[in-house]
Amino acid sequence: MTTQLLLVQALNGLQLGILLFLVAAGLTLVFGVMDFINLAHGVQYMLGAYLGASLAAATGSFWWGLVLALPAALAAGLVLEVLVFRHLYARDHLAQVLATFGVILFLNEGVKVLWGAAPLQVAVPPLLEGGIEIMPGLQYPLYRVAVLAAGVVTAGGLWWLVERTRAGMLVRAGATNAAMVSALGVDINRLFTLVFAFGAMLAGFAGVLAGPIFSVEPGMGDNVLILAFVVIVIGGIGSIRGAFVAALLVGLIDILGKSLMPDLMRLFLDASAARQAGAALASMLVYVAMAAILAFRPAGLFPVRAG
Amino acid sequence: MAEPLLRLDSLRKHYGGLAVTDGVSLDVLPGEIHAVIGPNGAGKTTLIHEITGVVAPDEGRVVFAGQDVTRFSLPRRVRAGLARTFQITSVVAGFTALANVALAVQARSGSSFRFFRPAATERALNETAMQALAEVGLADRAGVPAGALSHGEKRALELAIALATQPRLLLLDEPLAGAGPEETERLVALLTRLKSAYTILLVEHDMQAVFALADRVSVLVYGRVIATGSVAEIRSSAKVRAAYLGEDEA
Amino acid sequence: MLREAWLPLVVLVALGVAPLLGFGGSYETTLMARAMILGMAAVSLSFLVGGAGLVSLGHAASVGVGAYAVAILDAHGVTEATLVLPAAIGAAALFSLLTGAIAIRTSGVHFIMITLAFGQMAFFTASSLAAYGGDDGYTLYSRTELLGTRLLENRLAFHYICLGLLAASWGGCAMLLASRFGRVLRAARENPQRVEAVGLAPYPFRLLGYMLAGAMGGLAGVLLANATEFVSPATLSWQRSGELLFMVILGGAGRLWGAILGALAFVLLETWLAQQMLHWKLVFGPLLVLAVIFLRGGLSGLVARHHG
Amino acid sequence: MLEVESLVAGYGGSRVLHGISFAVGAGEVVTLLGRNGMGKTTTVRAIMGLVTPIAGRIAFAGAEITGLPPYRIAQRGVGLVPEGRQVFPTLTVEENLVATAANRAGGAPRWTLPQVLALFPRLAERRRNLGARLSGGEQQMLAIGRALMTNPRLLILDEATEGLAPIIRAEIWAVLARLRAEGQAILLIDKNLAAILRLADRHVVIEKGQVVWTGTSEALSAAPEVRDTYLHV
Amino acid sequence: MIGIGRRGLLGGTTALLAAPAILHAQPAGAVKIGVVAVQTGPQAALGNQLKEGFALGLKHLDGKLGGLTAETVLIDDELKPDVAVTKVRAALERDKVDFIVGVVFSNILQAIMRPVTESGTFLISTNAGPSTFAGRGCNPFFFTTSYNNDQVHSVMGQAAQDNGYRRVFVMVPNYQAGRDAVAGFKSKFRGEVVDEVYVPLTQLDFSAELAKIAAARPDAIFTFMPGGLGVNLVRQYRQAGLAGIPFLSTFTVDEATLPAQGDAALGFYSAASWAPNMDNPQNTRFVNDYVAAHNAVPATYAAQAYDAAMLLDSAIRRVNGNLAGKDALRAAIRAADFRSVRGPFAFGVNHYPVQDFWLLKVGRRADGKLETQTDRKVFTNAVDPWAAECRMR
Repeated sequence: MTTQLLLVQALNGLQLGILLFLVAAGLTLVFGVMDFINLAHGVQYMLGAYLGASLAAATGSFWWGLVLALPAALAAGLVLEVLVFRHLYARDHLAQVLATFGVILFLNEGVKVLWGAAPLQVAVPPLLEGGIEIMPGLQYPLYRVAVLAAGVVTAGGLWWLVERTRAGMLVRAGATNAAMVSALGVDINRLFTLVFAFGAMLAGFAGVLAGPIFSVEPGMGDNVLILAFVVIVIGGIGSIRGAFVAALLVGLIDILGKSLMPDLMRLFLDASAARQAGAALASMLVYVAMAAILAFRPAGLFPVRAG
Repeated sequence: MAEPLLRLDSLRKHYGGLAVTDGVSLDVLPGEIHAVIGPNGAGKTTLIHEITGVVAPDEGRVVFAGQDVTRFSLPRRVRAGLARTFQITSVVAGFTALANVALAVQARSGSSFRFFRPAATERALNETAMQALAEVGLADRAGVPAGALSHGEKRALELAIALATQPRLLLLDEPLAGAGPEETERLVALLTRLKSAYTILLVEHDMQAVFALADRVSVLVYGRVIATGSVAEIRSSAKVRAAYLGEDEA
Repeated sequence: MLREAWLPLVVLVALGVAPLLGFGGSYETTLMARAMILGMAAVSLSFLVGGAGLVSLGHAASVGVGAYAVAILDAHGVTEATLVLPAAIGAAALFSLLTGAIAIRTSGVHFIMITLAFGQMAFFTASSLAAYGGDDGYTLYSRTELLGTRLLENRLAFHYICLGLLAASWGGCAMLLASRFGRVLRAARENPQRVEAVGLAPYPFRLLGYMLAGAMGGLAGVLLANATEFVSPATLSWQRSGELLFMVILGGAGRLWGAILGALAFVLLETWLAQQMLHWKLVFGPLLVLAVIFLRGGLSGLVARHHG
Repeated sequence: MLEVESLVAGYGGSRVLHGISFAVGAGEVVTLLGRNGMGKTTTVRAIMGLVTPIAGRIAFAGAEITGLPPYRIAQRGVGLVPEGRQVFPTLTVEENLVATAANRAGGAPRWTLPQVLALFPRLAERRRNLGARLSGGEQQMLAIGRALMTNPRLLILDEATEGLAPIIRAEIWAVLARLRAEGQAILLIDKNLAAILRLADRHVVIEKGQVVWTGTSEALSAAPEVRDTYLHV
Repeated sequence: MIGIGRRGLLGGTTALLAAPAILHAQPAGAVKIGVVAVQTGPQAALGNQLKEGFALGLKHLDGKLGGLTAETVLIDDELKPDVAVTKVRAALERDKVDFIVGVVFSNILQAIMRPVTESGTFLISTNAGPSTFAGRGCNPFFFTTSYNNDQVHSVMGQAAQDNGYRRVFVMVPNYQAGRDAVAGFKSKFRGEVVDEVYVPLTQLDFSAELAKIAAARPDAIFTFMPGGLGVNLVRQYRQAGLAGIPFLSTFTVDEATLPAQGDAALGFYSAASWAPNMDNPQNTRFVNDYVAAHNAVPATYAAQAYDAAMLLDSAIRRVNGNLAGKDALRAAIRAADFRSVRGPFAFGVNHYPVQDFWLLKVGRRADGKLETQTDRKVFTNAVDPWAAECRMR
């Protein structure tokens, strides 16, 4: 493998990582601040993709679709919060896992009833068509550059929001000592609801961005959800910084594993077996990484609550 | 002087820049009740953690019955004969009082890796457990779920559990915390009865109780033992009064 | 305990006489076998969740390991139960022991996630077993034989074997929980600090409990493979682990027999709803949510409340 | 300003307070005294709504606040410096001060960031440090500053100087004296009798969840038996 | 009773003994069909095509099969083998269906094969055609109106060979069907396979693989990416500017995925025994009515299911509605006396079709919709490679 190819693969890893970060950020906020496991976060990503796709189709513009889908995703998050999640904050993680599992079933089926089972098409907006040749014969699509940029900007914005604004301070304070925040006069429940809706919107945003690259179909959030969970567990639950680092790590491990593992296995096995075994090993590499990290750092790389 | 049962040898523990225990040395002699008192933030909790193995000291040793136990885990120390109670009552709320004590009996006597016989019907376990309950005056409450006991009864139950591990030393972490006046009275009476049979290290805020029970008292302030002596010696110590009432600034 | 467990006993008896009362067709027995086998897996999971406080989101993996042991031996011509059973149960136990040794070092959410991770690893491993069908799954050449007889091929015999093993796993888990070993497990679930303070470290107890539950899951896997005569990675998926957890909670995690009710209710509800409408998950999903929010003690709690 | 009447409260099944009554007037400094474990902190937690009272009544600024959620009580103008300080460990000093800042007393805000930093110069030096990285004394200053930043009508301090070095204690006593001079109402828990006698108007002594003595500083100074029975070693 | 040996049954020799006479509960002059079509998850789109194709066939037959009033029972296999087995058993025992028709995915077919055929019910697969049941595992109660999967891949191998490609890059999902695809392709392609890449079935992002393809600079790529995988790949392939490298695929671009792939798929190749633009009267009627009813172009899933309806109609007509005589019924089905939408159609000894295979290319219909269109015929009257191993005669 050439150095150039390796660099391209690293870029691809970062790209996947950024997208994972967008989904994981909301998840880790909700998990960290409210101690709430939201398996339904993946379907919120899916909902974003569907809303973006159908609003883009209705308005004839990807951009209008994006702009309109964000408040719609936020509203959907609020509705779910009020109808379901609010009743689960005081319950144990097990109850949360199961109830949100029910929400997954409902929404996956729901989008199928509304939009049909066939995947939807979302065209790349004309502004971002074409690409940059990064190695002979291979274009890096402009749209992916834009997604990468949007991800980095969002990460930056999120960092600013969490680190520099009062709302962010309250969120961080609430993550470590909710009772004290409340005793200083802040309605912590309202804060939680906002965080929740915001997380849903972030997931929806990721979904809209994913539309032109990935197939928009029922259940599209399930795999993403599991990877996002891996990300936030590796990163340390509740830590935005941890989610960012872990998302890039998972993206890189996944992509580099897929491109290197078959070659690596060829050292031990014949070509065909190596390719298959390598591919199988590559697909579980992120889980191996998570198990290894948890075995040595049970609270993840950047634990939020000390001790 | 008799060989001490528990010897703390210059225990030091730092958190950040703060020395929480700053060279604590202390001897507990066989048969005595040794009380440790001190204002909040003096380092009592950390000291208890160091004695029980929850926290490892940065420096110093814990010697129990002639054995260096500084690096032992809590279960191993308990098996060596160092039983403890907790500042916030710690019982298995879903178990009956009897089962709580029987758990300690089975831990002490014989293997817990037995899979077939219902533990609740093992007479040997239950009889020993009943004795411990009787010792703390809970015999008639044996069948009540621990969660349904009153606060004082839970305290007594915790004592019974500790006794059932056949300890050589009882470490009592604020046994009177949260007890009402009558409960305090009953618990003090109970501890007075136990006094003759056990060596006890008592950490307690209730001065009346401490003075009624203790043979010797050590005063911990800012992570150091500033005085050790009889009740009378401690009561009359100007240093101690200053530490408690801040009269150094008067 | 048995006094309030009248309902599961009635259920077991009903399952016992059902084939004699006109429910002996292959459809009914298939459905009941599925419910009983998932019930076994759920009981062993309930032993972990309600007994030891270990909420595993990877329990389907041990079921799958047992099922795949049957498939792999079958592919090599070994179908004798006296060989298959120890191998399958042993494999599931070993899998649980190895993964548990790492997983039990963590707790809470991290335990849920790490068991999920191990489950996913098992899933991907099964998907890559090309010789045994890979992702397509593997069709058994024949059901497991018992001492050379094709006993399991007989619909009724298989029904009663499943029923017997379901009852046995309930009894076995109940016995374990009541024993000295189980007492330590239960105490450590509620108050690990207390267990340490009487001189016992919870870790080895939890690990052994995890292994035993895995072994029981493996046994369920053997039956599942025989019931469908087919094994596929779907058996190990995290969604299946989620379903098992749901059966436990639906039945009530506080009582072992709740898992039996939960599994039965789950399978019957799912089947019935799917017959009523195409988009049955639109109803099933909200039902799950409502059950979690309002049915706190699960079905068994409901029964116990009305009875007590 | 604050009226506590026959307050009964506790945790789980056990009761800690068995009918506590006292009041704090506008501009008044009142202390809660008593040995550890007698119910002082529980009283404070019940006033703040962090513990739901079992019985009794709490009123603040003329309105009943019994059973309200903590944030509503704080919003009416109660500022808490809790036991154990409880600064937010992952926030910087400045963020700790700013995050929950408000103007609850009405009128022009008395306490803004520059003013609090001027009050505690050490905090100004460490304004970019994380809460977790501060010494105990600095954390206490931060907790007081954080409460002041809400511009409270009543400031509650649970263990104002406990476990702090003498020089820090002196600084905190000076600050409290200044607050008193400015007319700030304060409910105070501390064990430093000498300092308390100088600072406070009235004292409430609690023993086993009940008020056993109330009086002015002069009265307390003149009653050594109260000190010996309820406060001393 | 002790059941009979399974191994013997799979060998296809003693199966007839296993067929108990089923007493039909329904009124005379009626026939009941169980249609197995996945309705759950993303793959439901394929199940829908299958279901609608069969329904359209019935409609064209006025709701009758060989003169008997037809009733269908829809079975959603949920893509879970154990669920499929339970539900199919329900259809057989409780609903007493006479035929089982459908099945998109091979793993579901594998799971239900035994319960269906052992009950003496004919199973007509309209899509899944695994090798397992084509050779030694052929079964007297099993027919398929599709093809043997391997054949489709080998069509692409032959086409690549015919086009003179020397270096081909191969990429498939890492599961059995993927490996079969590679084997099928290689069975006809004689040039160099520069790399074989296996991706997980849950793959979303192909950027790593696309970079490898660009680096390898092959003459063409061969891939098999069913469903959502194919949607992702086709779009990302186009976006990466790789469309200059011919895109040879099987089950990757078809009418079920084209609406989501859009123009990105234009000019990409596929292989099948049928295409919507085939010019024969029955196909024209089928495609036009399907488009009119669903505003979507039918894919092979629908076409083969449509053919299954026609096949059953012809067979039942041949036995005069007597469904109890299994041997006669089998012979009637085997005769395949109907006009297939793909033109010439016959069954081989293993009950798999003997038919022509085409190279297809994605193009645009007059109404602007995308479809696969015949490019050239690659095989004529092809018999699948396993047929010789089948011992049925």
